Amino acid sequence: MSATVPDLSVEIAGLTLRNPVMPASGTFGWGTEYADLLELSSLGAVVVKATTLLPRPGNAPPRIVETPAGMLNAIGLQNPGVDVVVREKLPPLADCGAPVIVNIAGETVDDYVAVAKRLGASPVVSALEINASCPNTERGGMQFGLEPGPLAELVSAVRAVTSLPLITKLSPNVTDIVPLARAAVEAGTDALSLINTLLGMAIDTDRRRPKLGNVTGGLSGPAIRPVAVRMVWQVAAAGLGVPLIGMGGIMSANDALEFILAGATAVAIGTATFVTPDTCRQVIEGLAAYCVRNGVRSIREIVGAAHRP
Amino acid sequence: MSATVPDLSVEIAGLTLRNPVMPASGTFGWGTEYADLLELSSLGAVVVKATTLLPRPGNAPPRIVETPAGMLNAIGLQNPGVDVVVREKLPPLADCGAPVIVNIAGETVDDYVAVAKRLGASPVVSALEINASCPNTERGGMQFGLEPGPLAELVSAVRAVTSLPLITKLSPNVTDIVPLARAAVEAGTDALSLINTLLGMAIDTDRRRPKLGNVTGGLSGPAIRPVAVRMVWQVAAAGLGVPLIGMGGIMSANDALEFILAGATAVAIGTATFVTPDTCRQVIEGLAAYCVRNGVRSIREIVGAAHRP
Amino acid sequence: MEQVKSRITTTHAEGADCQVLILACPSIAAATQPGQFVHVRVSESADPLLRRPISVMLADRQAGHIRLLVRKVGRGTEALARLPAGATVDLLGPLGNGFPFPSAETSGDILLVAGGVGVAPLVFLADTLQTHRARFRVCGLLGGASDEHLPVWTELAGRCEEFHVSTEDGSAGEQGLVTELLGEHLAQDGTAVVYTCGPRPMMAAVAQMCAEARVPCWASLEQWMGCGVGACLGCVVPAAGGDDFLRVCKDGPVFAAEQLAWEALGQ
Amino acid sequence: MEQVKSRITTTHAEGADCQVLILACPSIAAATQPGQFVHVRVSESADPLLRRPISVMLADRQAGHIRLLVRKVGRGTEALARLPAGATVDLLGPLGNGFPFPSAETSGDILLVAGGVGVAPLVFLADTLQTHRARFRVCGLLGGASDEHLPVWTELAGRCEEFHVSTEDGSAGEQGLVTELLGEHLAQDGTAVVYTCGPRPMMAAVAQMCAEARVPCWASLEQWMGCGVGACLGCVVPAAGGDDFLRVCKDGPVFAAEQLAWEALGQ
Ligand SMILES: Cc1cc2nc3c(=O)[nH]c(=O)nc-3n(C[C@H](O)[C@H](O)[C@H](O)COP(=O)(O)OP(=O)(O)OC[C@H]3O[C@@H](n4cnc5c(N)ncnc54)[C@H](O)[C@@H]3O)c2cc1C
Ligand SMILES: Cc1cc2nc3c(=O)[nH]c(=O)nc-3n(C[C@H](O)[C@H](O)[C@H](O)COP(=O)(O)OP(=O)(O)OC[C@H]3O[C@@H](n4cnc5c(N)ncnc54)[C@H](O)[C@@H]3O)c2cc1C
Ligand SMILES: Cc1cc2nc3c(=O)[nH]c(=O)nc-3n(C[C@H](O)[C@H](O)[C@H](O)COP(=O)(O)O)c2cc1C
Ligand SMILES: Cc1cc2nc3c(=O)[nH]c(=O)nc-3n(C[C@H](O)[C@H](O)[C@H](O)COP(=O)(O)O)c2cc1C
Ligand code: FES
Ligand code: FES
Repeated sequence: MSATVPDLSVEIAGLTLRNPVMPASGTFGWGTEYADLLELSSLGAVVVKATTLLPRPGNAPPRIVETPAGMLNAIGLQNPGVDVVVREKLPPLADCGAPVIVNIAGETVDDYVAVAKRLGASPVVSALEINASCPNTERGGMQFGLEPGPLAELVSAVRAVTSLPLITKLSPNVTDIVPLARAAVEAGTDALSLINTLLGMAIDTDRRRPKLGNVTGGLSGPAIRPVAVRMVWQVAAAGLGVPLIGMGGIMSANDALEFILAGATAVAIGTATFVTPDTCRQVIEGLAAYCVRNGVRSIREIVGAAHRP
Repeated sequence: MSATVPDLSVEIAGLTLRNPVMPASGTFGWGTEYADLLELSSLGAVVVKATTLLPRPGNAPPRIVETPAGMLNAIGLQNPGVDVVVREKLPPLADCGAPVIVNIAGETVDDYVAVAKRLGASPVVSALEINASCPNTERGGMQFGLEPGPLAELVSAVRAVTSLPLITKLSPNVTDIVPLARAAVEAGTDALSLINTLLGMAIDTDRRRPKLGNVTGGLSGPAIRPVAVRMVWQVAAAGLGVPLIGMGGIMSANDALEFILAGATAVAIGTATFVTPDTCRQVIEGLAAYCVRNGVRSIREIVGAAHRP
Repeated sequence: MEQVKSRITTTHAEGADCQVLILACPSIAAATQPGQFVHVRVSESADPLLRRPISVMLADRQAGHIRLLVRKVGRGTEALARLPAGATVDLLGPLGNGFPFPSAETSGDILLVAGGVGVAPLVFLADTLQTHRARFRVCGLLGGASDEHLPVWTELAGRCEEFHVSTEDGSAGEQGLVTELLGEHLAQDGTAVVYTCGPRPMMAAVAQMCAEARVPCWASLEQWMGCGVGACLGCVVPAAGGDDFLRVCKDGPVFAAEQLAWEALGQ
Repeated sequence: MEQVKSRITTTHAEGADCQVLILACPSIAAATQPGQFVHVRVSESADPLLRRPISVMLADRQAGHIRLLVRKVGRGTEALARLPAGATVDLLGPLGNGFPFPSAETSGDILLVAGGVGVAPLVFLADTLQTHRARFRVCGLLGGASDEHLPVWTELAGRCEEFHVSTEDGSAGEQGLVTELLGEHLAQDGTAVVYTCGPRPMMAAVAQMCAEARVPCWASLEQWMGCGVGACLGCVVPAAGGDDFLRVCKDGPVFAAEQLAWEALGQ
């Protein structure tokens, strides 16, 4: 067997990524926090935290609770606002060697539009990811992610003001994800990210109160992987013609392969980075090894392969 | 402190239960499988498997996959049909010393109605639990659990033909569980069970095929507990006036207390029984110990206590 | 059936990828029949969550011990194999139906056809057949990939009147598959009954050869399990003729070959 | 900051519910400052999932060791405390800001006020102050529920010029709270700065007493953590004045008392 290096490159929303592995928004800070432990230029892309128009302090603590094979978070979109993001947070990524994707959130369509416009002016930004799915603020985007109508309106409005590649991140807290995915595609999104966190909560039985300051939070980590794989599978089966970025509980290359085989062109790593900071690197290496082992020349060959009988 | 024995009894749908702990349908067979390991008369109730009008062979294997802190199942409502259930499966429970709750499922409203009628004639049955939420058959009930209209129609129809206490078990695979809970209550259910399993899947990366014979399956176990607690919390907050039976990932008395504090009057133990067959007993003892430790005289005092600031 | 905490008295590596554990659990040792299994908790955490079924390889009723042969194929079996002597293991058992014994009138050869770690329940069966011996001979056939993949073969050999080994690479015994050894044996007359345990494709071949030779065949199946006690219907395999299913944990793990729809069993 | 696999060279129980671990990790030992912590993986399974932050109690740069004092309060700390010598632990560190050293001109008393396991980072601080000593005296005050809840007190005592203990039940030192010892000390003049680590209510009281006495106070905070490196914003505590938040893992764990909204900190 020849030891040809497999081709891991993929295209998402018109961007060519060196490999299909990126961090998940909100788990990788502003991209620099993990730079000691992970070479940014080795990543398919760098995805930074949700950015809103005005600064947001975020929710009252506690913001994190561990749960079985997962965690709840209720950060509440803490961020310094798009002006500071553009001025201070993005410039250090200018030469990071990977495309930079900025996750955007807001309370109204106008908020998103304003953020998208401001980010469009930054040379550092390669793509926008619309966060239509944050469960952790009263009006932080999830309302847009629950019904096709409002979602389409949001995506169209952002689409109208940006020529950047546009990714829409969907909420899993819905009865059927396919109509939402379809609405986003029809409104002009170039790619879909799925999934954001599942809405959950935990109760402190001694204090008899919710553990999180925000009462509910978003469940992430390995616990949710079966739900995430199922949603990627469903959206892939609908054949909407845009690439999918799969995420939710990926800890290893094998987990990432479940998403790719289910139909994801790329994957994102969230909670796993907290546990093992170089998970992205391990996944990239593991995908390459899988390809070599199985004679797969390009990772693109196996996207959605589990749908073929 | 006086060592008064705390009162664990609760009322659900007009039944008085010795304590608020019962097995979850489908994880306790026909009630006799675990009789060597667990005294049935010590349970709040015995809940048996889903019963359909005609015998059902169930889905092709593999039917079970382990996932992080959880499992997927796709049993597919295998059962011998209501006639055999009434003739062979229920009589051994006649003197088990606990109320017997039978879970019912079907493809059409008429199916459910026919099963409910037949079971109403059995002296062994104390209550019916409408399974409007099985994710594992093409037409096994979940379609009823996803929209308030069809759910109300189903519950009303069953309500019309039975005077047995009626519990409706809801699916968590919905955008908002509250309208479904409300629809079931308005249609005459006496209590609500929440939650059934989350729809999930897993892929075998060697074979590049779904691991389950049925492709998708229902996710249960500790992984889903935060989602289940959140749904109980939401329904309790809606104040619909019927008792809730909480379930989803309960492994210990502390887990059960999360549900009770969130608003569940009783709890059911599913997957945990596979791991530790006497989990129900351990939970009952643990609840009693919690009450003693905290000066709670009746468990009913703390139902929903986490809602009080 | 009981749930007990059992102490590991000894543990040692065996062959390329197996471990033999001896566990102190008098009540289970006293009750277990050949072909039955224990359902083992492999961690105290929620991950991995489910118990793992492992056949009892030998039960020493006097000493109150059972012996397990564990092949390391994943996290659960690796965790079990790593446990030191003195550690405690939570067992549920004995479970399943076990092998039916040959009737008192059986004469001729009783063939035990094992593949790899499938040898475990057949060691126990051979051991019991020794004490019940009447007019039959016990003959063991064991196959594996190489001499490193014939765990505890001496335990089986020592309990059989006749014993043959095959390896795919020829590093021990005949080169080839164990089914070739079986073919030779069936070609001579005198096989009364076959008991088999091993990989599914091997057992499917054994079942078919026995059907053709009109020799009764009992196979011990594996399937991923939830409860282990017949309650969850998770561990089924397709029954022959029709679309019914049989529970490996309760109706099995031992089935008469003709009970099963071998063509639908898959890997 | 590095992620390293580190071997436990020794481990021993300490007091009622603590364990002291010595870990071989030369690079972390060389880099860690007093008040910094390591983020420790407590299992290889997904449950428990997250790392646990533990302060470095001492770093021996020559030997390439660090010492941790672990109080068993839940599954993670219990798992850590159970690990035998020779086992490997996955560490991420050093993390956090550490205690600022008193300036060269500082004169008077430097007070270290510790509650229970909060003694750990103060031992390291005292150790370092020994080598930097100028015109100040180091004075340790340690409180606990009973004499069984004063882990490694000799380690602190041996590094202070003056040392006092209080216990709630009077089984060692003065009966009462450590804040009473602090009160006595502040009543005399001459306290230059206070460093404190312990339960939140204790630190809140210390902070308030220092504010009243106009003595600078540095407190080492705890909060449940995700990343430990400042990326997830999960570990925040409310900042003084306004509705901003500070990250314990990156902006802290050591804060000037006046940076924090103590009244909003809760338990
Ligand atoms: C009755 C019985 C008796 C047995 N006796 C023995 C014995 O004596 N000795 C022995 O070593 N083993 C025995 N086994 C097999 C043993 O139970 C398994 O090897 C063990 O459960 C594997 O657990 P693990 O955590 O090590 O592997 P896992 O990590 O759980 O799995 C190993 C492999 O199996 C795959 N897998 C997991 N779930 C499924 C599924 N639902 N469908 C298909 N593939 C799946 C995984 O993807 C992985 O590749 C017996 C099994 C049964 C049913
Ligand atoms: C910077 C820093 C330094 C530390 N240094 C040390 C040290 O040197 N030695 C030491 O022993 N400990 C130290 N700790 C504390 C230590 O990290 C915790 O005790 C440990 O993480 C507990 O883990 P566990 O798995 O044992 O307990 P768990 O089982 O996780 O939890 C124990 C208790 O805390 C509760 N809890 C869990 N999550 C939350 C939440 N989000 N909000 C409120 N309550 C919650 C649980 O319900 C439970 O009652 C330090 C903490 C920090 C932040
Ligand atoms: C602490 C934390 C913060 C997050 N913040 C954001 C965010 O700002 N924007 C967003 O779209 N998703 C956010 N997410 C969701 C993740 O990007 C990801 O969709 C989710 O965690 C599932 O992946 P995982 O299981 O690998 O973590 C956050 C998740 C976590 C755990
Ligand atoms: C193997 C298995 C079979 C099940 N069968 C049924 C069923 O027949 N009817 C039903 O209403 N729920 C069924 N359920 C769902 C459980 O009753 C319960 O709602 C769910 O598993 C969540 O609880 P748990 O996490 O404690 O298992 C089944 C669950 C499992 C794991
Ligand atoms: S494992 Fe539950 S029925 Fe066999
Ligand atoms: S733990 Fe992630 S920011 Fe502090």
